Amino acid sequence: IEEPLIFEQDSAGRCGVDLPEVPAVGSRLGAVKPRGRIGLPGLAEPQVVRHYTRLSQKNYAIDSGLYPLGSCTMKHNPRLNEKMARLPGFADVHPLQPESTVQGALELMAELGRWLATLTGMAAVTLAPAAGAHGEMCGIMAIRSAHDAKGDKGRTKILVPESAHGTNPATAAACGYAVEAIPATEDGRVDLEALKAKLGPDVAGLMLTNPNTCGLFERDIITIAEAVHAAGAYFYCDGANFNAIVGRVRPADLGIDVMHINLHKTFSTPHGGGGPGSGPVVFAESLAPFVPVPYVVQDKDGAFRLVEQAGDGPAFGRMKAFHGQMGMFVRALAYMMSHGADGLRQVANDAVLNANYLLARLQDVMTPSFEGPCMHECLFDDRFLKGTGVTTLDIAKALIDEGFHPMTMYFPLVVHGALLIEPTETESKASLDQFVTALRALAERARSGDVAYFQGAPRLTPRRRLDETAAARKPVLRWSPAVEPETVAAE
Amino acid sequence: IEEPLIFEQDSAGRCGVDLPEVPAVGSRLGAVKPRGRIGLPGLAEPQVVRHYTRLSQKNYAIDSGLYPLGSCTMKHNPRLNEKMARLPGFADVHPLQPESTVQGALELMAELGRWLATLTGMAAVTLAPAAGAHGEMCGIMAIRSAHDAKGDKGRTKILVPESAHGTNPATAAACGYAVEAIPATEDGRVDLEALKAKLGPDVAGLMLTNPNTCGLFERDIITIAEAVHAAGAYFYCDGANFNAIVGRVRPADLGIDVMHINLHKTFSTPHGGGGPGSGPVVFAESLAPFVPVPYVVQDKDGAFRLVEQAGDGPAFGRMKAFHGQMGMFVRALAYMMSHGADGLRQVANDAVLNANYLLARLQDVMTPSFEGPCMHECLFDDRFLKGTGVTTLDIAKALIDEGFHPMTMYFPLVVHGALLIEPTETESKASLDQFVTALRALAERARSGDVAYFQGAPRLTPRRRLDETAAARKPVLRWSPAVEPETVAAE
Amino acid sequence: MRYLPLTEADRRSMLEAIGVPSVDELFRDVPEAARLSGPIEGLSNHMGELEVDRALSAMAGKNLPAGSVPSFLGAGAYRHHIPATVDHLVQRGEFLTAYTPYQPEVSQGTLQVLFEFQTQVSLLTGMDVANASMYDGATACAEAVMMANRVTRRKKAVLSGGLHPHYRDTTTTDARFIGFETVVMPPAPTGGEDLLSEVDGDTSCVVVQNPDVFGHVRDYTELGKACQAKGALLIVVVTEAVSLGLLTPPGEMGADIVAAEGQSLGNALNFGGPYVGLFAVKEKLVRQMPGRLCGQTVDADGRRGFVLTLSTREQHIRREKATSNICTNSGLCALAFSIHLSLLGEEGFTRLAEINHAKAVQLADKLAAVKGVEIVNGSFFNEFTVKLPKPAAEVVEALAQRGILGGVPASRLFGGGLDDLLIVAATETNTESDMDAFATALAEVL
Amino acid sequence: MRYLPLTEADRRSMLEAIGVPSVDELFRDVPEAARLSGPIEGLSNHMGELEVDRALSAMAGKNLPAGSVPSFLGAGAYRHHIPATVDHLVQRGEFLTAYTPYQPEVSQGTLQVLFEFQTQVSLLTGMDVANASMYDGATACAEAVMMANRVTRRKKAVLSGGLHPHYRDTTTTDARFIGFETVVMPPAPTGGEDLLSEVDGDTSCVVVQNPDVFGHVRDYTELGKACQAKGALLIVVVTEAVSLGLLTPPGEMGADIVAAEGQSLGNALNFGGPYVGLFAVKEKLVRQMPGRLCGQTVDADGRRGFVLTLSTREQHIRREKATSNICTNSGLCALAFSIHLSLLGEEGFTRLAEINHAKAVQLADKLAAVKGVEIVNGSFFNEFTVKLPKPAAEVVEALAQRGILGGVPASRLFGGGLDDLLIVAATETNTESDMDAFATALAEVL
Repeated sequence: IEEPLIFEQDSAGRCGVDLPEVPAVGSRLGAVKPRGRIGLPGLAEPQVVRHYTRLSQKNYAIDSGLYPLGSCTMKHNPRLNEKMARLPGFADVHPLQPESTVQGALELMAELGRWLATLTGMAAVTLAPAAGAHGEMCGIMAIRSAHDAKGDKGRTKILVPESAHGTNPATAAACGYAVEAIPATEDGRVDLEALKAKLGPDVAGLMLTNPNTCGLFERDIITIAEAVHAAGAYFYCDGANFNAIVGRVRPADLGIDVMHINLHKTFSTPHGGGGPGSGPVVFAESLAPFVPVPYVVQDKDGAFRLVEQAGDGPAFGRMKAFHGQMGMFVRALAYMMSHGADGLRQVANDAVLNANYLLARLQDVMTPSFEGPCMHECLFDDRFLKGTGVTTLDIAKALIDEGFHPMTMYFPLVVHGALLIEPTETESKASLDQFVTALRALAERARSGDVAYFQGAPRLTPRRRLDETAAARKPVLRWSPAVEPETVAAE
Repeated sequence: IEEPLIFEQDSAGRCGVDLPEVPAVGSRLGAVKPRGRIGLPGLAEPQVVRHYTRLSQKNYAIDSGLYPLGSCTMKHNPRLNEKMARLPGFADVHPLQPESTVQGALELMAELGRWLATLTGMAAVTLAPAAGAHGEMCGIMAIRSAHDAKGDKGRTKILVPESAHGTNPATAAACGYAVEAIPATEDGRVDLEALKAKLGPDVAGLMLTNPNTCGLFERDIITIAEAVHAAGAYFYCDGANFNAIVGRVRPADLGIDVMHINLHKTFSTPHGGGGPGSGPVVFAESLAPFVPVPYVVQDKDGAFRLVEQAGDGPAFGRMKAFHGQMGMFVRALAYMMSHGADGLRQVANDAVLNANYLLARLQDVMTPSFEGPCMHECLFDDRFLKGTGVTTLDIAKALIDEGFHPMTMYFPLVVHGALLIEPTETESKASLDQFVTALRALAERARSGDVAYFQGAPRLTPRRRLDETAAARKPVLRWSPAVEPETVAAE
Repeated sequence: MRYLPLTEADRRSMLEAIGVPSVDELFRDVPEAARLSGPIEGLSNHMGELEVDRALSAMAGKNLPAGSVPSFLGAGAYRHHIPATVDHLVQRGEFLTAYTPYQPEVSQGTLQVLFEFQTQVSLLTGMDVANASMYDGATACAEAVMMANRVTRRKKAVLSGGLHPHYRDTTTTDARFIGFETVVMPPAPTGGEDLLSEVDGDTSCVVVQNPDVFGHVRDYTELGKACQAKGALLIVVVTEAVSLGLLTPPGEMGADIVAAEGQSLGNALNFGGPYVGLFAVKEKLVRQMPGRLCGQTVDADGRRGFVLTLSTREQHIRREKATSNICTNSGLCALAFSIHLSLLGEEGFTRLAEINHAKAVQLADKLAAVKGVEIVNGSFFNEFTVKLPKPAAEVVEALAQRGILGGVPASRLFGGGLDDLLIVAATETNTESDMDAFATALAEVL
Repeated sequence: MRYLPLTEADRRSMLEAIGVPSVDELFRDVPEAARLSGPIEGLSNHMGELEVDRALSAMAGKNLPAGSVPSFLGAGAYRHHIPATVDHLVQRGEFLTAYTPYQPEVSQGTLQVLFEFQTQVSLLTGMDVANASMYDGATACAEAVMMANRVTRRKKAVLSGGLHPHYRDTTTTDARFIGFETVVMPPAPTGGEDLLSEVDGDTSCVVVQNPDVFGHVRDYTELGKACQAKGALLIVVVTEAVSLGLLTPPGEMGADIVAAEGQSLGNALNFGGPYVGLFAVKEKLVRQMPGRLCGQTVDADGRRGFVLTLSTREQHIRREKATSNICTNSGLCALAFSIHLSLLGEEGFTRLAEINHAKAVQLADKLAAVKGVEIVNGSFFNEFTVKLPKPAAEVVEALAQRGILGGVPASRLFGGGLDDLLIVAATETNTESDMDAFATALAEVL
C-alpha cells in the first residue's frame, strides 16, 4: 500500500489533539495582525499513528539487520539508554533552572567528561559541540586560539590527508585556513615524507583520522606527531573511528593534541535517521586552556557549577545555545557504564576481529585495497568487477535485495570504486557468515556476466532505483497544493 | 530474509543480560537437587532485539491499516493509555501492599466502576474477570447464585440464540447448564415466539448478544426481557458489541440483569495478539448482591478498602488471583476520560455510521444478509459468489494482498459463508473508501471467473496459505533439538 | 475528539450515501424508551491528553511504588528487574495492536512468538507440551483441575494446604458452580501434610505447590508415584517462575500437569494484573488441554510456518462441547515473558535464580538476628515465612509508615488465622542496605 | 557483556580463519608504546542494567523536574505538553536506529518524513523552502549569517540587541574564527533600537528576533524593505515555534532567511539538547543553503519517491568548497517536531498558540498585581519581562527554595547587567493555581 503525503490526507477541521477552550482574555500582541490560514493538514490521532508507522516500515535499520556502512559504525542501540534519557530528572529539566536544582545533571556531565578524558588520556573536555563536524570546528578553533594566544599569526594552512572525511577540509576551510592535501602511500597510510615536506611555519595543524578511512592504523603516528609538534603546529585527530581502539589505545599516548568523539559512533547513541549527534572534544595539556564555554566545574564543597560566560580568559565563546546534547550524554554514559573499562576494550577487540574476519572470508573473491590486518573496517576496490560491466553501486543495490544494507561506496576517494565494510562488534558470527555468503554469491554472479540483474536491483524495496539527477536538476523540495505531482496519478 | 527460531540462534555461553556475581552464601534449598541444563538458547541483546523486531514485521496490526474483523472491534489504541498504565504508581505496585499505600489504585478501580455503572445504568460492578469469557462465567455464576439463594434448584437450562459467540454456550455448559438454542427469524433477530415457547420453570436464564452478531439491534428486547423475567429467569447480555450503543443506550433500560464488558473492544485496551483482556461485569439490582470478591468499598472518611474474602454473604468467591487486570483498568479509564460522556456517544454514532456506509457502498456488488440499518458491523453472505468457484475464504485471502486485514469469515453461523465487517469509529472516510474500492474490485474479479487468482492468494505475505490440516493431524507444538524440521533445509 | 477521524462534512456525505437524514435514524431499532437524547449524566465530557494525564498521575501519586522503598513482598507476585528491551519490543504496534492470529499469513510474528513461548515453558517446567498461556496462575490451576476431572472422569480434587489461597479459592469457586468436589488440606506452615491419605478411587488429582505458599521447597517425586498408582494426576503449581532456574522441574518429579504464574519474567507488578498463566502437560494429555495452541506447518510453497491448531477443542468451534470457555490468552504478557527469557538465556536464567536464592538467604540471616523473630522454614528459594511476637498485619502497617514494604501477612491471604506469620521475599532487586533497613525497622516495631 | 554476541569459541574460530594467533596480533600496527596491556585504570568495569539504572536514576533524582513544580522558564526552551504518540513513534527502531538516508531505496520512510518536515517548516515560517534541519536555533542563526555573507559577498552582520544572547554569541564565535564582522546592538528591554542606521554597503544582513528575547512582539516589515533597499538580507530568528501559530510569519514580513528553534514541538526540555534548528529561505537562495535537503523524484518504475538532493553543496561531495561543514542534522528531533505538528494540524496549532498567549496574559495580570513588580512589555506572545525591586537571580533562587521555577534572570543570559529583569514564560502546561502559587511566592520573597 502506498502511503500518501500527510498533506494529501487533510480533512479540514479534523484534529489529533483536544485542547481546552482559550481563556477569554484580551490580546497583548501589539500592533501585529494575527496570521491567516497556515495550510497545515488536519488528521485524527489514529491516522497520524498509521502514517508514521507505515513510513517507518519503509526504512532499513540496525534493528532490522546488518548495517555495514564503513566509517559510520552502525552498532546496536541499547534501549536502556533510551529509558535513562527519558527519566524526568533528565528529560524534563530546563537548561536555565537554578544550579541548585540541576546538580544531578551537572554531575552527569562531569562524569561523562571524566570517562572521555580517561579513555583518551586527555587533560580537558568540552561537551558543547552538537555533532562530530561541530566538534571538528571546535578543535580547529582551539588550535587557532592557541596560535593567536602566542601571537603567531602566520599559520594559514591545515594539512589534511586525501583519504579524510569531507568534513575535515570543509571545517578547515570554514575556519579560514587553506587546505593542503597529503597523499597516501601504497599501503594506504599518510606519506610521512610528503607530510614532513609540507610542514613549516605556515602550518597551523594536521587533521588526521586514525584509524584512517581505509580502516588502517597509521603506524607512524608517533613520528608524525613529533614532526607536527616540531614544526610548531598542532595535531588534530578525527575521532570518527575511535571505536576501533577504545579501551586499548589512548590517543594522548599517540601525541594527539585534540580530538572529537562522535558519541553516536563509539558510544552507541542512536543515529536517528541522520541525527542528532553529539561531538565532545578532548584536549591535551597543550590546548586545554582553550576549551569553549559552557563547562562544568566542581566546588570544594562538592557542588557543581556551570561556567557559561567566556569572560577574559583564553577560553573562547559559545558554539550553540545552552550546554550541549544532554540527552545524548545520558545515553553515552549509560553505554560506557554498561561496558566498563573491560567491556570497552572488548568492544575494540571484537570490532577489529569482525572486520578482519570479513576481510579474510572475502579476500579471494573481492579485491582488498591494502594488506591487512585492518582495524574496524575493511576496504575493497572494484578491481574484482573489472570487465564485468557491474559497478560498485550495482553490487550495493543488489545487496539490498539480499536483506542487507549496503556498505559505504566510493569512499574513501583514494581507491577506485571503494567498498568500505564495517560490521561493528555487535554483529554475531552467524550474521557475518550470512553476509559473506550473500556477497560471495553476488561476486560470483557479477563474474558470470549477469549485468541486467544488477542494473535492475533493488527489486524488493518500496522503491526501485531513484532518479537523483532529476531531483537535483529541478528540485521539488516541498509539497504544494497547487501542483499535484504527475506521478501520483500513475500509482 | 527468513527469521529462524530463537532456539536455532543459540550460542552456548552467550547472554543478553549482565548479572552480578552470586553472593557466596550457603544453600537452603533443602533436599532438592539443583536442576541440570534447561536447554534455553543464549543470545546477546542485539540479536534478541533484531529477532523480535523482525518477527513483529511479519504481523498486520491496527497501526498498519484497516482491521475490519467483525465482532472484534479493532479500533485505535491510544498511546496515552500505554503511558498512563506504565506510571510507577500503577505499574510498580504490589497487589498485597498495605491498603494505606495503594489508595490511588483503589480509587482508580472505584472510578472505573463508577463509569461502567453509569454507562450501563447498572447497580453493581465487578472488575475481577480476566477477560470477556471469564466475565460470562462470572455472570452465569451470579445467576446460579441468585436461584440458589431462593432455593430454586430446578432451573437446569440456559437459552442461547443460534447466532451467539461460541463462548456463550461453552460458558453455560461449563457451569453445568444444558444449552438450548433459539432460532433466528428471517430478519436476523431472535424468534420471540420460539423463545417464549422455551421459557419455563426449568430455565435459569437467557444469554443474548445485543446488538447481535449479525450486527442488528434486537428490536423486541424489552419484550424479551419481560418474558424472561416473567418466567423467573435472568437476562444475561453478552456485551461484546457494546461499542455500537455506548453512550446512547443504557443496557439497564433494556431490562438486562447482567452483562460483561470487554474493555479491549469498547474501551480500546490493546488486543496484544490475543490478550490480555479484561471482562468487568455489571449487575442490575436483581443480581447486585451476588458480586464476587474482591471489590473496593469507600469508608465514610473517604478511604478506600478492598474486600478480599467472601465471608458468609451471598457474594461468591474469588475467580482469579489478586484484584483483576489493573493495567487494563488504567488504559480503559484513560480512554473513557478522554472521550467523556459526549465523546462516547459520538463513538457509537460514528461506529454505526461507518458500518452503514460500508453496507450502502457494497450492497450492490455483495449480498447483505439482512436489511439495514445495521449497527456497528454489516453482514454479508456468499450468495454473490454463487457459481463463481470463489469462496468466502478466497475473498478474505485476496483482500490481504490489497493491504487489508480480512473481515470475520464464516461467523455468525446463521448465514452461509458469512463475511462480517466492522470498521469501527476510528477509521476515516478515506480509509473506508479505499476498502470499498478494493472489495468492489475483488467482487468484480470473482464474477469474471478468475478463480486461480483467488486460490493463489495471498501472494504478498511472508507466508502463503498455510496447511492447517497438516498442523492438526500431527501436531508439532514445540521446537525440539533432535528433529530438525525438513522444511528448514528447503528455505 | 482526537481519536475520531470523521468530520461533520464526512458525516453528512456518508448519511447521504446511506440515504438517511440523520444518524439517529440508524438507531431506529432501539426501543424509543431506551434511547438517550444526549450524553449520559454524571460523567465528565471529553478531555485533552494533558488533563487526563494530570488526573491519572494524581491517582498514581497516591500509591507507594514498590521500587521507591525497600520492598519484600511476594506471595504470588514478585518484583524483578525487567530489561528495558522487553518493554520497548512489547510496545511495537505490530505486536501491541494485532488481534489473535486467526489469519496466519499476516500473523507469523505473533505465531512464531507463541511457538517459541510454548517451547520455553515446556523446557522450564520439564514437561512435553505447553499452551500459548492462560489468564494467570490461579485460573491455570483451576483449569488444570477441571482438565484432570475430564481426563480421569473423576470428580474430586485434593488441594494441598501449601497452595496459594487465591489459587485454592479460584478452584473451589469453579468447583461450586461447575460441580466437582474439593478436599482442602489445612495450611501447614511449619510441617508436612499427608495428602495421599485423601486420595481414593474418586480422586482426579492432587494439587501441590513448589515452593509452597510459605516458601518451603518440596520434593513431590514420591507423591507423584503414589498418585499414578491410584489413577490420580499430580498437578504442580509454581507461583515464582524464577525458581525453575534452580529447582528440580515439576516434570522430573512426575507432574502430569503444571500450572504456573509467569509474571516474574517480563511483567511488572501492575497491582496484580495482567499476568500470564503457564500451562504445561504430558504429551498424551494434549488433546484435553484448554487454551490456544500454536503448531508448526508448511505453506503453499512448502516453507515452514505456524498456525493456531487443535482448535476443535475450543469454544469458537466446539461451542458447548469445548474443553474450556477460555477465549483470549495473555498474549502480550507471554511475549514479555518470552523476550525476557530470551535475553536471560540458559546462563542468565540460572544465574538469576542463584542470586535470588542467595539474597533470600542473606535476608533470612539478617531477620533471624532480630530479637523475637523466628524463621519458620527449613528450606526455601527466594521466599520464606517468619514467626513474629505480634500480629503480622500490625507489623506490616508499622513498617509501611517507616517506608518499608515488609512482606505479606499470612492472615491476609488466608482470611484470618496464622496471625503471627509474615511471608517475606527477596529478589535480585534488593540490596544489602535494603535488607539492613528492613531488619532495623523490624527491630524497632516489634 | 550483553551487547557483544561473539563467544570465546567464535573468537577462536574467527582468528583461525584470519590466520593469526590472537586478537592482539591484529593491533600490531599500533606503536608498542601506546598499547595498553589491560583495561584502562580509573574506570569501573562492566555493570548490569539494574546497576546502571540505579546509578543514573540517583543522578536524575538530584534534579528538580520542571513538571513537578510550577515552572515558568522560557528564554529559548519551552515546556509544552507532548502527546504520548510522539515519543512512541520516535522510538520505533526503524526510525531510531537508521542512518542518514543516503540509500534512498531502503530509506523512503525517513525521506518522506523529511520532505513533509520541510513543507511544514516552510508553511510555518511563510518561506518558500526549508532544509531538513540544523543542530539548533543558535547554530541555525550563525549559519544564516554565514550564508548571507556568501550570498551578498559582504562581511558585516548587524545583530539586534533583542537577539537571544546564546544566538548572538554563537554567531560572534563563528565571526571571530571564520572571519567576518558583527555589530552587536545593546539590549533594549524596554524600547526599540535603530538597526537601520548600522546598515551600510558592507552589511550582509540584519538579524532580528520575534518575539525578541524579552518577549516583545515586533513587526519587521519596514526593516525588511529598508534592508532590501540597501542590499542586505533580513534574517528573522524565532525561538518559540508555537508563536508562529498566531503571529505574522517572518516570510510575510520580508525575511530572506528564517532561523528558528523547533524544540517547542515534539521535543522535551532535555536540559538544553538535543533540539532542532529550523532553517528556511526564499526560493532564489536555495543553492546557497547549508544542510541537508530532501527532494522529490521518481524511481525506475516512475513512482514518486524521495532522495537527498543538491548535495553538491555539502561537505561530503564538495569538501573544502562546501557551503558549511555541517554533516548530521537533527533528524530524530525533526521527526518528533513533525509528528507533533501533524497531530495538532491547522486547528490545533492555532488553538495552542492562542492558549499560550492567553496564559501569558493571565500570568502577567497576576504578577502585575504583586507589589513592586512591573511588567516591562507593551506586547508579548507567551513570554514577557518583569522588573523587580531586587536582583532577579536572588529572587529566582529564593523562589526555587519555595518549589517554584520562576523564570530566567536576564543577567544569566547576558552575563551580568540587567540585574533587575526577570524573563517569564507561560504555556498551556501552566494551570491557574500554578500562577497563583507563583504570584504568592513572589510577593513573599520580594
